[in-house]
Amino acid sequence: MTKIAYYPGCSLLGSSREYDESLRAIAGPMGFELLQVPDWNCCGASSAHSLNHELSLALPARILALSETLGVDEMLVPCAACYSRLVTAHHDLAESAETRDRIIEIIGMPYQGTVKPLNILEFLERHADSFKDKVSKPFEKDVACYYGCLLVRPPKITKFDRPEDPRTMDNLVELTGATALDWDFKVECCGASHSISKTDLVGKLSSKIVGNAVKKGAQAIVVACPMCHSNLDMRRTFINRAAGRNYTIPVIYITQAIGLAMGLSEKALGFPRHIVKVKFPEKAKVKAEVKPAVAAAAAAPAPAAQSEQTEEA
Amino acid sequence: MSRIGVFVCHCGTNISATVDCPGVAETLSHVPGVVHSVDYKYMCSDPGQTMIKDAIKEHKLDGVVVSACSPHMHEPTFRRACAEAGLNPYLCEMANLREHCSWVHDKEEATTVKAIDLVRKMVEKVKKNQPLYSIKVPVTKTALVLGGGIAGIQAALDIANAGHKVVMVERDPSIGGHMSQLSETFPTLDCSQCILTPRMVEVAQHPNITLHTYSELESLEGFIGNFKVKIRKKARCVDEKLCTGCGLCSQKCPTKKNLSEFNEGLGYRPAIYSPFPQAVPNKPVIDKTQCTFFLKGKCKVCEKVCPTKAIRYDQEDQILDIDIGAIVLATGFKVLQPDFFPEYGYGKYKDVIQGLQFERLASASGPTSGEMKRPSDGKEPETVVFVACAGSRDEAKGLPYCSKICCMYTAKHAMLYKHKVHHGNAYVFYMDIRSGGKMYDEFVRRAIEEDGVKYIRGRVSTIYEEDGKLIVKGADTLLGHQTVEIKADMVVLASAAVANDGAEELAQKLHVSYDPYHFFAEAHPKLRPVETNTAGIFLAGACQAPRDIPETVSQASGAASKVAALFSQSELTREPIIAVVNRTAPPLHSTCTGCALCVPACPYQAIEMEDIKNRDGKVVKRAAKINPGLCQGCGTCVALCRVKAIDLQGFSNEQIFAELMAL
Amino acid sequence: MAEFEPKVIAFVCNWCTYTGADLTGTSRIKHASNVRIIRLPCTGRIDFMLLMKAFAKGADGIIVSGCHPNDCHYTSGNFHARRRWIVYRSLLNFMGVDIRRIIFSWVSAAEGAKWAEVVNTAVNEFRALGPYDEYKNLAPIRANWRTEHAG
Amino acid sequence: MSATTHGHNDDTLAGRLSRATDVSVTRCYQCGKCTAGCPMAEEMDYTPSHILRLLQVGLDGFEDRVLRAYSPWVCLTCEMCYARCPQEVDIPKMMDFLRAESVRLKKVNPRAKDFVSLHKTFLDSIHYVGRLYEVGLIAGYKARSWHLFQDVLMAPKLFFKGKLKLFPHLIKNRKNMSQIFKKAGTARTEAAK
Ligand SMILES: Cc1cc2nc3c(=O)[nH]c(=O)nc-3n(C[C@H](O)[C@H](O)[C@H](O)COP(=O)(O)OP(=O)(O)OC[C@H]3O[C@@H](n4cnc5c(N)ncnc54)[C@H](O)[C@@H]3O)c2cc1C
Ligand SMILES: Cc1cc2nc3c(=O)[nH]c(=O)nc-3n(C[C@H](O)[C@H](O)[C@H](O)COP(=O)(O)OP(=O)(O)OC[C@H]3O[C@@H](n4cnc5c(N)ncnc54)[C@H](O)[C@@H]3O)c2cc1C
Ligand code: SF4
Ligand code: SF4
Ligand code: SF4
Ligand code: SF4
Ligand code: SF4
Ligand code: SF4
Ligand code: SF4
Ligand code: SF4
Repeated sequence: MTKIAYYPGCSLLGSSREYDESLRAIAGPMGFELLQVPDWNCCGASSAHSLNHELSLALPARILALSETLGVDEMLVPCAACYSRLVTAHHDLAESAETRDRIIEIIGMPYQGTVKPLNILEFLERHADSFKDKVSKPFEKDVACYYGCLLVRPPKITKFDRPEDPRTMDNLVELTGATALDWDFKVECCGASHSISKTDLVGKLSSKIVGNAVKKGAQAIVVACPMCHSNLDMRRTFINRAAGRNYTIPVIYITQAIGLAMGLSEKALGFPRHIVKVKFPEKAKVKAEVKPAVAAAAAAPAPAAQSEQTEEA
Repeated sequence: MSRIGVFVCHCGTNISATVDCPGVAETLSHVPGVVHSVDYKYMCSDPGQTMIKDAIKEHKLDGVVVSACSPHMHEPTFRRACAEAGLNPYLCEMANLREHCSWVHDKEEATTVKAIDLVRKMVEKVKKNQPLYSIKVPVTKTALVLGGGIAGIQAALDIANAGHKVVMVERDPSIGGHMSQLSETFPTLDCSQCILTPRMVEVAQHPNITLHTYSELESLEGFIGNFKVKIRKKARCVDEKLCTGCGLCSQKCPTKKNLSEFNEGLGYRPAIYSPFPQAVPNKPVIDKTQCTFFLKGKCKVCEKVCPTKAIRYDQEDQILDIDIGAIVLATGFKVLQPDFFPEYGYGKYKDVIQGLQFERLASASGPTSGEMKRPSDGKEPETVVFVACAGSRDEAKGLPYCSKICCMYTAKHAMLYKHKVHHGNAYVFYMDIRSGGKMYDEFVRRAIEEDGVKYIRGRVSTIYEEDGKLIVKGADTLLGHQTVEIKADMVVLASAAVANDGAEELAQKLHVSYDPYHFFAEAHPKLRPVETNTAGIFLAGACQAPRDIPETVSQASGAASKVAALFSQSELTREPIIAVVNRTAPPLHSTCTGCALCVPACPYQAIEMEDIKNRDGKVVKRAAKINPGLCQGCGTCVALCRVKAIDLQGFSNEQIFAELMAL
Repeated sequence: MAEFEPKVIAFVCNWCTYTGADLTGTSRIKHASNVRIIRLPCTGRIDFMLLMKAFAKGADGIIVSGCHPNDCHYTSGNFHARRRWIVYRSLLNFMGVDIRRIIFSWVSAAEGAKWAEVVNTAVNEFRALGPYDEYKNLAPIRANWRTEHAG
Repeated sequence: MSATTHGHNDDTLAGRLSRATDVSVTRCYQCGKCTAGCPMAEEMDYTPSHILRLLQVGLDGFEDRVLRAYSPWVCLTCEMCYARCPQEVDIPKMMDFLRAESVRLKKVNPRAKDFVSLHKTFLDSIHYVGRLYEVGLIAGYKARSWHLFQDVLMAPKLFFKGKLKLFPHLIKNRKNMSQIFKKAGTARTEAAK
């Protein structure tokens, strides 16, 4: 068993319990022991940085400091929003000694910066080998992988994948036997931080995302963040109201997709907790290719290492 | 013991008004080594010069100090006078009593004291001066032109017409460069091929020009006037002498589905091909990476059909050694493949294309014979969005500069589109319209006013496809910073002009500098724009920075005239103000310790390390050696060398110490 | 007692500052006459020894001036000079040389007035610093560099 | 991206922004790409590039327009603008600062009062519980804003799905929490009350 620190964050104990459940369900077979950060607190989410800059660093710093007592050097943070706060704090405290000293003073505990926060995709990508050969029931669906905003942005801090057209989750679902569709709203924002205060607005933003996925023939939307999930799943009424449609496409976590492929039960993966029933629609028929009049712009080469470009700059 | 002559000039009253000139002369006459010291009203006048010449002869002077105006004014005058009197001109120095003394100070004792100091220090310097001889280097009167775009073509023709030999080396199978791909050119909208083709043909037929296409520079040695280059002539697999360019081989070649580079991937070409019908030379090459014979060992159709038996599958690369006197670099630019713009969907959506692809679509010789058909389904696009600054002026993406040509070609594209599809809508997203140039802004205004192109000031954030339309999300910053969304049928990205592939390696081979974006660097941004830091290597066209055809052609002619000026003499004469590494008797050979720290410090790559061998040919020492052809005499190496093994002629340590000691 | 007049030596490059100083003259802009210009091809030519020699000969202050950063006639000589200056500075400082006595500036060929200003400012500052007697106590450096270091 | 030396160093809003966050408004060349990609642009009174423009010019009254703007409150911190900005202007960071400033200077847009309430309630939950207490959040938000919480209707469903806990997860070291809240940017949190 490999040990790794684990920061579930508030949502995974509450409104997104199935994410926590499915993650734990696959972590064991993958050979991981998740060490929950002792006495962890909320990362502050969007409220802390909205009103109080120091607080927005102090709250995540306390979590990072506590995780340092576990004797590991990586911490799995499944929630993309928490991840964003933690990785930002980790980054800012590493950049400036002045900030670090001030924050250590605020949190009143030692902080070294030795534990690196990992988002769920980074974690799964690194350890893909440990579930790849456990795929017993290939998840043969056409899916749209939805990354949302905070996993890839801002690229300078997350330094993860290509910010405009990320591929990590696509590669992961392909390992489960699914086909990752090429669609247009991979990194568009669903409005997560206004989930409570401006729900109708969220419905409008999210309806574009769901609509595009459906149009491209997806049988499911795969997500890697509880915020994305609650917006696309829990707020489906708002979405359907905004779109004037009745979308039934299920939204599942990447951990659930892997769990299914490993042959785990729907119950163990927390499917009953979803608001939109997890029932995969029929595969869309393959559209006949339109014959191009002139040789297509095939000259366009394979996508370049975009993340590198941005990092340099 | 030195025999120095001092000549103090009054410059009318310019000097004598504040400096006691006779006093200076008198004082100096007491300085040891000064055997003759006089003052005179106008030293530079004929009688003044004659005075100096006579004195040199009469007093057997071995050093002269003219105490007058700035050396920038009259140093050449007095050095020439000395030379005429038989004294080595570098034994003559000037003390600047006018600009640096009489004109900047009031009449008082201190001024005359200063004047005396200034003359004294020059006297001490001259005592240490050595006779120097101007450096003569022979010149091979053949120019190498690297790159056969419009820049190279213009430069080659100008040099050849001046009566000198030119060797042109072009990497591709044909010359012509980007200009041959263009449809019509701003600001006059004349057909690119029509004005270019005659020049290409002229290059091929010019008795003074040797053309090597499908060739590259392998290596370069030597210095101005005396370069030695190796050219790699890549195997075309076609005997150029036998081939008549009939084109049968290309027609019959069964491997036809290779994306055409010339058509920017919007059309196909066979494995044996000429890039375009007007290619020069119009002799095909076999693309070994595509030819069935090279890949699978069978086919040979082209060999069978060729009426002149010109096909040579076993042809090998040839290396040519050529002596060259000067080089014109004209390797052009490249259009950034905007694939690092995933938010614009290039490469994902077939109807998102870049500027050169649009040129091919608009060109009568292009894949659609000039009809406006979009790549995905061949339909005529009803709404086309042009995105300016796609990649340029984007610090986040590493290209903060303006590509300069795209504002103009975008206006041209929009205009050409409207000429072909009258009822269509053309939108241009732009940040600024940069149209400085003769008739340029008028051209843009024409696109807006006469052709109804709609300009929207704002940058596009993203492009995605929905229901067969490309949704272009942009902003209009003039309309209170609103977002705007346009449903387009085709999008043309004015993608950045970037340095050509291999520019960096080429620059290193040639020892020319390049800027952070890998464009070649000029010697001085304002006053030496066509020269590089390396003497004898000149720049033309878009390899220096993005530029359009008029600018490219003027720079090419400029470079050509520099070459012609260089070739107008059979020997180069250079000031001997250069650095030398000392050589001493064995076993030391030189005080140089061989640390090689000076090598990278020289801005002109004039220093190399040399093995010193004894009589048995055994290497006994490594020491620096300065190439007098390349050294420009800046003295950086002298200051840098810790053991003082290098000295600068004319400004040697000894000379400057002597000056200091006089103060 | 007459005011102390510092002895100032200026090392300037031939292309920018020397020409700039010519322009000072052509424009008849007056400045203090304490300065003696030594013409060099480029500030890149200036080395440590020259500065030490100048002090050894009793200079109370030194001006080093060349082309503006991107205008160097030799493209990068002045960069070398600047880089070296950073090293010298600490070295000189370490050896006890008063680095306030060396003034670095850029004067282009068009800046005749600036040259006058540079000279006047420098002379005033050096005058305020007083005669540079301390240097005479720095025996080790005054020893002949050539024989000591020319290996 | 550090602030330019000749830029806004004075006591203007732009100057304070640059000192506090290193975001220099002079870097923005007004291309509008941020606005074009902002999912909330249509909801905003001043779009991101418009705010930057107001700060750049900084004429009388412009700062007040920015401080009283609704935009910072609807910004989702989705980072789209920053990720795509060719000049790397960190707009989300600027929005954070503007929110805090408008609270400090008591210039919060009237339409944004709800957001302030929500953030306050949220932070209270962390302050006293250590974690997010969703039921408490709903109740508190309702109490503060006097708004009917739209999601209240959903609460029973969530409860039966096991997604809503009626009792908070209290962390142990709540004293440490209080300390953190006391120390971190004290003045500003006070002002927010
Ligand atoms: C879309 C577009 C539209 C344009 N429209 C106009 C217009 O309407 N009007 C206008 O004035 N300008 C226009 N331009 C600009 C114009 O194309 C350039 O000004 C011009 O092509 C520059 O010529 P060049 O010879 O310097 O470079 P290139 O045309 O790039 O030629 C360089 C040549 O050097 C060769 N080469 C490269 N590397 C090597 C090497 N290592 N060894 C040997 N050979 C090498 C290349 O194969 C090429 O043949 C346009 C440009 C673009 C991209
Ligand atoms: C305000 C301003 C600022 C500028 N700043 C810059 C800058 O920062 N950088 C830059 O690169 N450029 C700058 N420029 C542009 C620059 O001045 C010109 O590019 C440059 O001067 C052009 O040189 P020229 O020799 O072609 O013309 P001119 O400088 O105009 O010289 C023409 C000469 O010809 C003489 N002449 C005219 N008619 C006759 C005749 N019939 N017979 C004989 N002689 C004649 C004139 O007396 C004059 O001496 C600036 C221009 C202006 C107006
Ligand atoms: S030599 Fe110079 S100083 Fe003498 S008269 Fe001629 S111009 Fe004047
Ligand atoms: S068929 Fe032979 S002669 Fe004709 S173009 Fe081909 S190689 Fe040349
Ligand atoms: S041998 Fe190669 S080039 Fe010749 S016809 Fe066959 S495929 Fe074409
Ligand atoms: S020329 Fe125009 S389109 Fe091209 S980079 Fe410059 S401003 Fe942008
Ligand atoms: S000349 Fe001086 S710097 Fe150059 S290698 Fe010899 S010792 Fe080193
Ligand atoms: S004097 Fe200047 S150009 Fe000459 S070798 Fe030395 S560093 Fe190079
Ligand atoms: S994208 Fe950046 S540069 Fe462009 S307007 Fe927005 S902040 Fe300014
Ligand atoms: S971070 Fe805010 S301002 Fe930027 S794009 Fe997202 S919502 Fe708009």
